[in-house]
Amino acid sequence: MSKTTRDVPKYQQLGLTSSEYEAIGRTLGREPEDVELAIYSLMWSEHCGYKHSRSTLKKLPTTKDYVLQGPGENAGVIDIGEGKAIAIKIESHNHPSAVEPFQGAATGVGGIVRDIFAMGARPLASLNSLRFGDPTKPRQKYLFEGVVSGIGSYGNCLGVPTVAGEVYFEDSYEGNCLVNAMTIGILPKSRLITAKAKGIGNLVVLMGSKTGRDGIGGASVLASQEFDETLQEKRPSVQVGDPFTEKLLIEACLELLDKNLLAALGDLGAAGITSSASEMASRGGVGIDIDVSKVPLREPGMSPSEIMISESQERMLAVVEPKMVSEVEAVCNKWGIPATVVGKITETGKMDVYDGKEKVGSMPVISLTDEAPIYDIEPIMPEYIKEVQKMGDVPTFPEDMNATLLKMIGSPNLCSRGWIWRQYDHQVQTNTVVLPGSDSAVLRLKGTKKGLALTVDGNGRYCYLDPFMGTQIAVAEAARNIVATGATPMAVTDCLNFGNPEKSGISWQFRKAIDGMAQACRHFDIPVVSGNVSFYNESFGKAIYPTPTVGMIGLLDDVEKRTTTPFKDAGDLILLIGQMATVDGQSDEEIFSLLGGSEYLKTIHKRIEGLPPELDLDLESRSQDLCLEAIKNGILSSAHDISDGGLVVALLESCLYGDIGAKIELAVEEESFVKIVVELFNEAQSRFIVSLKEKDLGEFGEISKEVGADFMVIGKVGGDRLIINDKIDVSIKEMKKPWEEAIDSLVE
Amino acid sequence: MKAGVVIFPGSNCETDTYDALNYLGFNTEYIWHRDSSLHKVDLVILPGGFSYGDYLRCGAVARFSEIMEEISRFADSGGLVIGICNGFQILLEAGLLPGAMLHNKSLKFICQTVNLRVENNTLPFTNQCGAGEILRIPINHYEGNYFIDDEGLKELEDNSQVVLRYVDENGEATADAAPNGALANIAGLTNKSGNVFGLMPHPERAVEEILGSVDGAKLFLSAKISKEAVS
Amino acid sequence: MPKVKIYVTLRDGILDVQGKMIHRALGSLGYENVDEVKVGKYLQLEFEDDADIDQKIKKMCEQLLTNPVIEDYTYEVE
Amino acid sequence: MPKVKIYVTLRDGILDVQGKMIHRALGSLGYENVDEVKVGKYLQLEFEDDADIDQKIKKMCEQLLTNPVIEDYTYEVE
Ligand SMILES: Nc1ncnc2c1ncn2[C@@H]1O[C@H](COP(=O)(O)OP(=O)(O)O)[C@@H](O)[C@H]1O
Ligand SMILES: [Mg+2]
Repeated sequence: MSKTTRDVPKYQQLGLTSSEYEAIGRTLGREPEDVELAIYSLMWSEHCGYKHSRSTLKKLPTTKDYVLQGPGENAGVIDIGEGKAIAIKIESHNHPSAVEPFQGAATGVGGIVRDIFAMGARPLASLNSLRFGDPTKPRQKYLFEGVVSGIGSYGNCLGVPTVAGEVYFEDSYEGNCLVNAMTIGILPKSRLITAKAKGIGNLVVLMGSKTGRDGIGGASVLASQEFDETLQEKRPSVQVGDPFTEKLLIEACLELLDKNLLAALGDLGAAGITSSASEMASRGGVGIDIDVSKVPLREPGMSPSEIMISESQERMLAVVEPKMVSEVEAVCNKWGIPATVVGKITETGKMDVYDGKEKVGSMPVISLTDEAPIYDIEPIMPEYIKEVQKMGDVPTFPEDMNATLLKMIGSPNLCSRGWIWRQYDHQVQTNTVVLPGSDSAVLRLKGTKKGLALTVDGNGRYCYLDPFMGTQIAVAEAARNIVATGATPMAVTDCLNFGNPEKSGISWQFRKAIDGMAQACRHFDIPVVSGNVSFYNESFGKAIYPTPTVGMIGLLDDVEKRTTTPFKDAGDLILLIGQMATVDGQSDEEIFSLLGGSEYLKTIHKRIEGLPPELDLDLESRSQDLCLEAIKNGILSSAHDISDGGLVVALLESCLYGDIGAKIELAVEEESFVKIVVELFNEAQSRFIVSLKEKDLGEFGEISKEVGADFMVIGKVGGDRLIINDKIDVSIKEMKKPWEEAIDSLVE
Repeated sequence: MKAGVVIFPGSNCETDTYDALNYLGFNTEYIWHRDSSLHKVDLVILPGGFSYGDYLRCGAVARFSEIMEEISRFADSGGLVIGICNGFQILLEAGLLPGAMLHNKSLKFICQTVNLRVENNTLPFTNQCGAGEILRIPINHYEGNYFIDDEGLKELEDNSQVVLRYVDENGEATADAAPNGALANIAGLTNKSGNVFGLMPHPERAVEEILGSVDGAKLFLSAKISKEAVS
Repeated sequence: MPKVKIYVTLRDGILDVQGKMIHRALGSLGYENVDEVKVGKYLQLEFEDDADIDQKIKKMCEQLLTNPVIEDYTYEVE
Repeated sequence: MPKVKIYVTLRDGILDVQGKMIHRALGSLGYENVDEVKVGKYLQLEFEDDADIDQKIKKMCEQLLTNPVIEDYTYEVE
C-alpha cells in the first residue's frame, strides 16, 4: 500500500466525510464494520442518497388524477384509460459512458429498461439524449460512435425500439459527455407492482446473472465525483451489458407477475443488492436479512462487501411468499434464468447482512435511505453569468444568405440525425407510426384507437446563459414537440445533469433550473412523475453547461389524426403560428439581441452570448392550443415547431423531410438587413410552421380566435426550391446531401 | 390456414409476426423452441430477433434447438417454412438454405426501408406479386451481407432460387442498392424445391397502411393462397 | 488441465470488411508499412482432461464454433 | 515480410457474455468436460519490414486495435 492511501482513513477513501463517518457511529452506537462502511458509503453517495437535490426537488409538481405512481419508485406510472397504464423514466449514464462509451451506453439502456419492467410494464420504446464535445476531435468522435452503437446494440437485441432522441455538440461536454436514456413501458393496470417489500417472513429472491466484481462502486462512485486522472485506476470496474440475459429476464419477470407470484419487484442498479434491498425494505417499513453466501458468484473469493455492492448487470430482486418459491423457480427455469433465495423480510427494521451463519453487518434501514444526509449549499450566482449575458457588438452579417443557410443545415447541431437512427431498430413491436424525423415519435396502441407521442428535449446553451429561462424553454419545447404531432402532453420525466453541487455556483444553477421547470410544469399542468439527477459532471474543475433534459409523453385519442413535420402537397398554404420576432422602431442592437444563445450566432459567428429567447407561458399555451385543436379537427397537413436554427431551418426541415419546396413571403422592411437575418434565424419561442389546404383556412382562423392565438399566412408549398422573399433561394435536392451526410462525413 | 411462429430465447419479432399473420386472416400459434411437435401447422415461421443474443454467430446456437429437427423433417416433406432476418440466419446455419451471412459492409447496424425486386413470382411465397414488382419493406440487421461461393451462386441463379434483390429507386440492382453489401444484391432466396424461404427484410413490418407499407402482406398472403389452392 | 486456443478467420476470397477498415484506420494514423490486416475470432477453452482432445476440438469447431461456409480455423493445445 | 499475430482478450473480471453463452451451448451439445470458454479477437497483420516492430505493435494496440479499458492483448511476430 502506498503511503498516501495508508494515511487516508478508510471512510475517506470511500468518499465519506468525517462528519458523515461520525453520524454512522452515532446511528450504530459503535464503529462500523467493513461491510457496513461500504454500504453507508454507497447509500450516502450523491447517486443513491440525493444529498444535494432532495430538498430542491420537492418543488416539482408531481400529482394529477391519472398519476398512479409519482417519483420515488423505479419509474413513474400514468393511467391512459381502457385499463392500461404507462411506466416512464429517464436516467443518466454519463460517467460510465465517458470511460467506455459502448458498454457505458449499453448498460445505461439495460438499467433504464429494468426500471420499467420492475413496475410490471413491458418495455415499449426507448429514447436518448446525448451531448458531446466538438465532433471533429478524435476522442469525441470515438465517444459519439461508441455511445450510439452501444445504445443500438443493447436496445436492438432486446427488441425495444429506440424511437427518438436528441444530440448536441458543445465544447463544454468535451471532458464529460452526457448519455441520458429514457424508456417507457405498457402494463395492464392490474399488473402494477412496486418495489415495496412486504410480508414478514417472505423470502427475497435474486434473479438473473451471477454476481461478479464488475462495476464495484461503478455507477454510484463514478457519478458522485468529478473526473480527474485517478479515473484511470477505476477502469477495470467497467460493467458489460448482456442484453440476451436481460431479454430473458423481462420475459421471466412479466410471466411471474402475470401468474401473481411476486409480492414486490425491484431492479439492481447502482450499489447492487445494497440499494435494492435497503430501498425495498425502507418503502415497506420492514427489515431485511441478506445472506451473501447464497448469492451465486461468477468469480471466486469475493468478500461480503464486494457481493453487497457489486453492480453486475441484468439482475432483479423479488419478494416472494415461501409457498410460491418453487413456482417462481419453475418460471425462471423455463427462461433459463437462475433464481436463488438470498434472504427474507423481517420485522427488525434493520438490514442484517449474513455470511452464512455469521452476521457481518446490521444497520437500521431508514438510516440508509430516508436519513441519508442532506446538504443545502448556499446558491450564489456565478461570475460568468453577467459576462456571457452581455451581447457584443452587432457583427457584419455574411451577405450570401444561401451560403449561410447551407452552412447551418450542415452543421453538427442542425444536420439530419439519420446516421444515428438508422443504427437503431426503431420499428420492432410494429407500433411506431411516426418514425424518427418528426418532432416526436408516435406509437399506436394496439387494440385501441389511441396513440402515444414521445420526445426528449434540453438546451444546455440556453441554460448556461440563463438556467431558469433555459429550463422553462426545455419544458415548453418538449410540450410543443408533443403537440405538433397532435397529442396532449401527459407527463414529464426529467434528467438533471449538472456540475459539482458542492459549489455555490452549481447550486445556484440547479435551483434556478428546478424553479423554471416547476413553474413551467405547473403552468402547463404536466406532472413530473419520475426523474434522475446526475451531478459532478465536471472534468478538471470545469463544469458542463447545466443540462436538464425533459422527457415527455403525450396521448392522442385518435392515432389516425397524427400529424408530422414534412410538407405534403403542392398548393398547401404555409402558416406561422405565433408572431414575428422583431417589431417596428427597434434599434439594430435591440434587434440583434434577439439572436442571443442562437445556433446562428454560434455556427456563423462563433459567439455564445446574450440572453436566450424569452418565453411567455400564456402565449406558449395559446400557440399550442391552436396547433392542437387544428390537428384534432383534422385540417393540418403538417406541423413542426420552430426551435434550433429559427424559422428558416424549420421551413427547410419541412421541405427536406417532405422532398418538396416552398415559396415564402415574409413581411419585413426590405431595407433592414439586420431585421431579415434576425427574422430568419432567431429562435423566438411559442411558434410552429404548419401547412393546410386553402379551403380550411377559414376554420383555422375560427380556432385561432377561440383560443386567442396569432398566426399569419406566409407562403405556399410547392416546387423544388425553398424561396424566401429575395433573400433565400435554394434547391431542396442540393441541400439534402450536406444535411443528410454531415454526420457521416464527420465520423468517417 | 394454420401458421406457427417459433419462439427461440432471444427472438423479438415473434409478437409482430403473430399479429401480422392474424391480421391477414391466418390462424396463428406460437411454437416454443423446446416443443417436439409443430402443432400440425401448414406454415412455419422463424421470426426475427437475436436468438441466444446472436453471440458467436447469428443463428449458430438456435439451430440446435429441439424444434429444429421437426422443422427439418417438415421442410423435407415439402412443408412451407419462412425464415425472417434472424430466422433466415438460423436456416442458413442449419443448412436448410445455402450460403452464410457476413457483417454489413458498413460494419453498422441498419434499420431502414428498402426497395426489393421480386425475381421469381412463381413460388408459394410470391405468387401474389407481379414479375419484377418492386416491394418496399424495412430491413433491420447487422449481419445481412449474404455470401455464397461462385458455384453456389450459379446454382442459385440457374434454379431461380433468388427471390428478392435489393434495388434502387429505378429498380436496378446496383452495388449501392444493397445497403449491407449482399452478394448479387440477394435479399431473399429459397431452397431448391422452393418450399423454404429466407429473407432479411421484415414483411411483418409492412402489412398495414398505418405502418407505411402493405407490401409485406403479399408474401404472407401468397403462402395462404397457394395453400388454399392445394387443399 | 489442457488449454486450447482456437483461431477462426474468414476463408480466403471472402472480403474481410473489418480487416479492411482497420487497415485504413491504421493508414490514417500514420502506420504506413502494414500490408494487410485480417480479423478473426480467438477462442480459449479449458478442458478438464485431454482424452480424445483433437477429435473433440475438431468436432466442436465443425458443429458449433465455426461456420465452414465462411470460416477456417486452426488450433493449439497447451 | 513479418507476420504479426495479435490475440485480444477481455481483462480479468470483465464479463465475457459470449464465452458464457458458448460454454452453455457446448454443454447442451454434450461436451461436458469444458471448464471455461473465453472469446476474444484475433488479428493478423502483415508488415513490410520489421523496423521497430515491437514498439509499433504496442502503439497500434493501445491506440486502435484494442480497447485498453476492457481488453488485454498478447502478440507474436513470425
Ligand atoms: N440520439 C438520437 N436518437 C434517436 N433519434 C434522434 C436522436 N437525435 C435526434 N433524433 C431524432 O432526429 C429528429 C430531429 O431531432 P431534433 O432536431 O432534436 O428534434 P426537435 O428539435 O424537434 O426536438 C427527431 O425525430 C429526433 O427524435
Ligand atoms: Mg421540434
